[in-house]
Amino acid sequence: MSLSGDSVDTAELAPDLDAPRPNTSPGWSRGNATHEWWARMRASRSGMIGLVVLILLIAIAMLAPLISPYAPNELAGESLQAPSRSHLMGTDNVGRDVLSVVIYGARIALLMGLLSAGLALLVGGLVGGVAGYAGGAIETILMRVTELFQIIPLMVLALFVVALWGSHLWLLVVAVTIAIWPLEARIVYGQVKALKDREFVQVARVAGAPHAQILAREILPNALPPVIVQVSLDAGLAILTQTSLGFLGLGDPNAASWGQLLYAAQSYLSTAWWMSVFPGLAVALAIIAFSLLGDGLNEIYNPHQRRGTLGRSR
Amino acid sequence: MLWFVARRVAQAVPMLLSVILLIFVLMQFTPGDPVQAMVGQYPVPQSFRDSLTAEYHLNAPVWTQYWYFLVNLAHGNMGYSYASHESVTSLIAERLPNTLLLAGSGYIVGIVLGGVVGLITATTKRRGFDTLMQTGVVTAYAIPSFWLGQLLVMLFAVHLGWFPTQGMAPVDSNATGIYWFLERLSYLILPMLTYAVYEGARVTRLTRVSVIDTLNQGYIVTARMKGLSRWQTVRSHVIRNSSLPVVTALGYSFAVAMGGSVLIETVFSWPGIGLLLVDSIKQRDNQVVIGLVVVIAVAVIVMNLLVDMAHALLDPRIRA
Amino acid sequence: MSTRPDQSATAEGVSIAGAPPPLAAKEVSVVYRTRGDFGRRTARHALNRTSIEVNYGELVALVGESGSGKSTLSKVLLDLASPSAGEVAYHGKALNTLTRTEMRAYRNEVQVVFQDPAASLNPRQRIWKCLASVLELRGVRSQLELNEEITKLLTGVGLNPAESFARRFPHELSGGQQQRVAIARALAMKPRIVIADEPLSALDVSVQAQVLDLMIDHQKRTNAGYLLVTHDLNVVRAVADRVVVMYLGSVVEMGDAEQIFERPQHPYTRALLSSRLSIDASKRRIRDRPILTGDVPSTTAIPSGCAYHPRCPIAVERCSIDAPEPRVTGDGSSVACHLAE
Amino acid sequence: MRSASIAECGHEESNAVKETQLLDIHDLVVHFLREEQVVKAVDGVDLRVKPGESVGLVGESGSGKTVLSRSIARLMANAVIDKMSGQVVFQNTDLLSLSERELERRRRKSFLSMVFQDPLGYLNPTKRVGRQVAEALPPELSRRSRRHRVAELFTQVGLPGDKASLRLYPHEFSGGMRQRVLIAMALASRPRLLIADEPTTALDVTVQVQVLNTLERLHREQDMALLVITHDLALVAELCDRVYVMYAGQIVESGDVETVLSSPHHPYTQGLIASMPGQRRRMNKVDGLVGSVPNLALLPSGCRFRSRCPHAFDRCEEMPPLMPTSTGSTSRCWLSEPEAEGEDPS
Repeated sequence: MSLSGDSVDTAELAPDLDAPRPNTSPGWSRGNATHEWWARMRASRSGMIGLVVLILLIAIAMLAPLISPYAPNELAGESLQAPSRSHLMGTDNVGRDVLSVVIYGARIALLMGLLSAGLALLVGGLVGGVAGYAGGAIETILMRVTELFQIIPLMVLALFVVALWGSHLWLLVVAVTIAIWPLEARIVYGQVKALKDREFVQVARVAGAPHAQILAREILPNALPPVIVQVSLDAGLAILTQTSLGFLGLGDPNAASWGQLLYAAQSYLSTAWWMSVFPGLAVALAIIAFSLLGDGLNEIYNPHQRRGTLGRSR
Repeated sequence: MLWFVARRVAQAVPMLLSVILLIFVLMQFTPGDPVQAMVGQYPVPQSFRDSLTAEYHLNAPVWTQYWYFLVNLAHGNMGYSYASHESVTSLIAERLPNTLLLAGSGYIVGIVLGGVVGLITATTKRRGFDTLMQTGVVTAYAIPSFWLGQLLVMLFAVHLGWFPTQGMAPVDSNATGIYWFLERLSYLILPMLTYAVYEGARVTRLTRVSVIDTLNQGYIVTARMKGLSRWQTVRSHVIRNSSLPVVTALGYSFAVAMGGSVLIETVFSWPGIGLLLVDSIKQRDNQVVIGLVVVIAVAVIVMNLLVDMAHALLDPRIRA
Repeated sequence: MSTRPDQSATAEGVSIAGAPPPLAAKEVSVVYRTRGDFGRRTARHALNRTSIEVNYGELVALVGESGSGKSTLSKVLLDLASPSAGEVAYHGKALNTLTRTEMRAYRNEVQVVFQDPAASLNPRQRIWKCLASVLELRGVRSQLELNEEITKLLTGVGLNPAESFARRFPHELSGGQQQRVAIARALAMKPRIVIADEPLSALDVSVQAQVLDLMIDHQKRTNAGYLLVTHDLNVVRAVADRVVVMYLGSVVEMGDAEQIFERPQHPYTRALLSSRLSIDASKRRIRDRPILTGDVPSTTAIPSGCAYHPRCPIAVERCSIDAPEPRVTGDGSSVACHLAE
Repeated sequence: MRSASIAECGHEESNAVKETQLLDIHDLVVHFLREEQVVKAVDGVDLRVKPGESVGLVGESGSGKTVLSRSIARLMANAVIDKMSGQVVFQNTDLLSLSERELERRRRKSFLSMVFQDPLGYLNPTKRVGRQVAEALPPELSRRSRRHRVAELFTQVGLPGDKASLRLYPHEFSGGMRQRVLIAMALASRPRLLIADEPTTALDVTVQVQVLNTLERLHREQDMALLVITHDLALVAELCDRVYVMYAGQIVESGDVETVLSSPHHPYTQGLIASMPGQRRRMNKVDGLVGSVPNLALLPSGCRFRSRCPHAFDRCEEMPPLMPTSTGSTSRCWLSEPEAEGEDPS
C-alpha cells in the first residue's frame, strides 16, 4: 500500500502501549514543562515563523512613536507621492506618510484583534463551558443560541451590529466579538463535554471530589491547549474582520488604521498602488503570523496529528 | 429518504423563526427609539413614524411586536427604503441574481480547483509539490479577499488593461450574441477569480486532510488486498468517502462566502446584495439592512438544508 | 414480585441475617432516550429491572457480552449514571436519600478501576499529584504524610522505586504500570468495595495475570467486596466466589461460582460456557463446539418475552410472550428461565 | 553471525521437503520509522506454511506480528519502511521482488488473502456489501456470473445470499456478520492461503465461536491453508496444527501445537501459558510473567526476553539462535540447547 504519502498510522501496526516510553517522545507536557514546551516550539517550523513575525509586529506596535517617521495623522508632504527616500511607502490622498500609518495601524490592529479575541474567549468560554459541564436543558438552550449566531455570516453579523449601533472604536470591538464568540463557545463546549465523560474525571467523582476541584484540576488543564490554538486562529480572524469593516468605510474615521487606508486606496487604484499594497501586506502578515502560530501550537499539543501547514517539522 | 427530507425541512422552520428573533432582539438593544432603529438616521416626518408604529405595533408589548415583525416578513413585506423609496423586497430581488451569478460561479470554480489540487497533493508522493501547494494555500487563506481584489484590479485592469476595473457591464453597450457574452464575462472574471482563490484554498485544505484520512482507513487496505489498482482504489473508495467532510464544511463555508461577497462586491462595484448592504449601512437605510440580513440568513439555512441532503445521499449511515 | 428482594437475599445466601448488603441495586432500569439525527427518538434499554448485591469479603463476577448492560450496572452502582427506575442502596439506604456524611462515607468506601488505564489517569498530572488529590479528599494534608502514603501505595502495587514513579506522567508508564497506578488510586481511599470494570481487557496477556493477582491479593487481605465486570470466563473461573450472568440488560442467572460452572441452568449460561476456548482442549475442539446461532440483538430492539428466546435452542412458544422472573432453584442459585428445573 | 546461525539451525529440512511449502518466509526483516526512531518490528523471521495446513502465530501487542502479516501480503506502506529484506516465497515466487502491478494481478487469482480485526473499519461504509465483495472477483467475469458468485460466497460464509442482503450497507450488519463479509471477500479469489489477523478479537464470545467454526470449515472443505495471528493461545489450541510464538520481533518458539503447549521450552512461552487464568489453580501463583513487552525501538542487546526471564544467566547477553529441542520443537533459548537440556528447569 503506497497510496498515502506520509501519514501512515504505524501505531496501529505495532502498538507499543505497554512499553515504557522514553522521555523524548512527544506527548503532553511533562517534567520541566516550560522547558519542554519551548523545545517543541522550536522544533515546529510553522510555530517559530509565526512567533517571530508576531513578536516583530508587537515590537513595532509598541515602539511606534520611536520608529515612525511621522505622526499617524500628520500631513507629511504632498498627497499621492510614490515611494521615495523621504516617504518609503509613499503618501496617501491627503498627504499622510503611508509608512507611519502602517506602523501606527499595527497598534490598532493588534489591540483590537486581541481585545475582541479575548472578549470572545471570555463569552464563548463561559457559554460553552457551562453548556458542556451542566448538560441537560441548559446545554440544549445555550448551544442552540450559539448555533443561531452562526447562521448569520460572521461578516454580515458584524456589519449589522455596526449598522444598528454605530462604528466607534469600542463598538467595533463589540461587533467583532459578537461575530466570533460562537467559535470559541463551540470549541470549549466540545472539550468540556468530551472531558466530562472521560474516565479520569469519573474517577475523581467517585472519589468524592467537589465540582470546583474537578473543573480546576481535571477538566481545565486538559481543555486549555485546543482552546489556545483556537484563540490564536481567531485573533487573526478578528484582525481580518476589523480591517474589513475599515475597508468598507465603517471603521473609526479618526483612527489611522490599515482598513481605513485600504478604504481610501479603493479610489486611487489606478494612480497610487502603494496605498493598497503596503497596508494589505501588513494585514496579510499579521493573519499569517497568527495562523502559523496556531499551527505550531497545534503541533505541540497534538503531536500525533502533526500536519504542519509548512510541511513537516524539523 | 423522503422522510429524512421532510424531517429536515420541518426542522428548518423553528431555526428560521429563531434567527429572525435574534435579529429582532439585536434591534431591541439599539439605542434610541425603535422607529429610528428601523429607518436609520433620516429625519422622518411624524406621519411616517405613526404609520411605522402602527404597522409594526411598536407601542405593543415586545412579543406582539415580534409577531407583527414576523407577519410582515411572511407577507414578503420588508418595508420601504427611505433612501430610494422602493420596497425593500423589490430592491433585493433586483440585486440577488447578480450576487448569485458572482458567488455561484466563483464557488463552483473554487470547489473544482480545490478538489483537484487537494486530491493530488494528498495522493502524490512528491513532498516538494505538496509543500509548495500547502504554502500557497496558507498564503491564499491569509490574504484578505478585498486586498486580493485590489491587487488584481491594479495588475490586470489598470496595469495590463485586460479586464474592466469595475461594474458588471458597460453603461452603454450594443454588443449582441457571443460578443455580449464575452463582454459580460470580461467583467465577471476578476471578481470571480477573487472568490475562487479564496474558496479554492479552503477546499484544497479540506480535501487534502480528508483524503489523507480516508487513505488511512482499513477499507483501503482491504481494497488493495482485493487487487484493485491505485487508481481503481481512489476512484471507487477514496473520492466518495473523502468528499463527505468536504461537503459538510461547504455548508459552513457558504455562510463565509456570503460574508465575503460584501467585500468583493465593494471592490469591484458589483451591483449585488453585498454592495447594497454596505451602501444601506452607510446611508443608515436600516429597513434595507434588516431585510438583507434576513434574506442572507434564509439563504444560509436553505444551503445547510441542501448540504444535509447531499450528505445523506453520499452516506447511507445518515439516512433512514 | 414483592417477595423478590427476600428471594434474592436467600439466593445469594451470603448476606448476614438482618443486615442489608453494603451495596445493592434493586430492580434498577436504565433507559437512554437519544434523539438521533433529525429528531428520530430511540430508546436504548441498557438495564431492565436488574438486582444485584455486593457483600464484604466476596468477589462477585459480572459476566455478559456487549450490550448486556454490565458496564451500565457498574456505573449505576457508582452513582455515575442515575437509574430511570429502581434504586441503588448503600447499607440499605437509597443513594438519593443519603445525608452529606453518609454520602461521603459512600464515596470513600466504594471505589472503581476502569478498563482503559491510560484514559483513567489525567494526562497532565504526575502520578504524585494524581494520588495526592485523592488522599487530600481523605483528609491527608501535610506534605510529609502525603509522601509517606504515596510511597506506601506505590510500593503496595509493585511500583518500585516509588519516588521515581511518583515523579512521572501517566504516558511515561506502560499499560500495566498505568493500571497499577489506577488501582493504587482506588486503594488510596481504603475502599471496602471495589468495582472493577473490565480491568484486564486493555492489557497484554502477560500483564493481565500480574494485575489480577494484585487485586485478588488486596481483596483477600482487606476482606473487601469486589465486583469484577468481565467477559473473560477463564478469569471468572479462576477467581470468582459468585457469578452473575447478564444478557441484554437483565440478569439471567446468578449463583455460586462452582454451581454456575458445574451445573449451569440457563441455556444462555450454558452457551456462554461452551464458547469458552481452552488451551487444554485436544486439537480441533472448535469443530465440535455447539454453536449458538445469531448475534446479540441491539439494546434498542430487545426481543419480546424472554430476551434470549430468538437464539435459544430450547425456546417454546411461551418464551416469546412473557418474560421469565428470576426463580431460586434447588441448589440456591437464581435463574430467569421458564424451562429451568 | 545471527543470520548464519538461523540458517544452520531452524528447520533442518531437505530441498525436497522445502518445495512442498506453500509459504516460505526466510530471514524477513522489516524495520520502520516512527518519530525518528527505528522500530524493529520484524527482525529475522523464518516461517513456513504447508498447503492446507493451519498455523498459528502468537504474540502480544508490540511483538511485531501484525507488521509481519501485513508484510507477507505486501500491504505495508512503503513510505515509512526503513529496511525490508529477506524472502517471502509464496508458491515459488518471492513476493518481495514483485512489482506492484504484478502483485495486483496476482492478488486477483488464487493467491493469498487477509481477514482483519475490527471488521467495520475494513469495510467501506458507503458501499453496499454485495458490490464490495464483487470488487474482489476477477474483472473478466460477466455481470450475471459475478452476482451469482457473490451470492455463493455469502452462503459459504453463512450469510443469507439473497438479493436484499447483498444490497445492505455494512452498518446494517452486526459485528459477526461483518466479519463474515470480510471472509467472503477474502475467499473471492479462491486463495490457497488465508491470513487471519485477530479475526475474532472484536467479537462477543458466542459469536467468536461461530466465526472460528466457519473459518475452520472453510479451511477443511476448500483445502485452504490458514495463518492465524492472535494473542490468544487458546484460540490457537483449538484451531491450529502448528504454532509460532513471537516476541519482540523474533520467533522464540515453534512446533506442533500440542507439543509446544504441553511442554514449552522457551521461558516466554512457559510464562504465557502460566499467565492464562484458566490454567492456574485458584490463588496459586505459578510462574507468571513479570514486566512487559519491550519497546521495539529500544531493544536490549542479547536475548530480548532477558530482562523478564526468571532463568537469565551470563550467556543470555549473546543472542541465542532458534535451535531444535528434544521434543521436536524449536526454541530461541540457551537452556533449550540439547546439551543443556538437563538443566532446563521446565
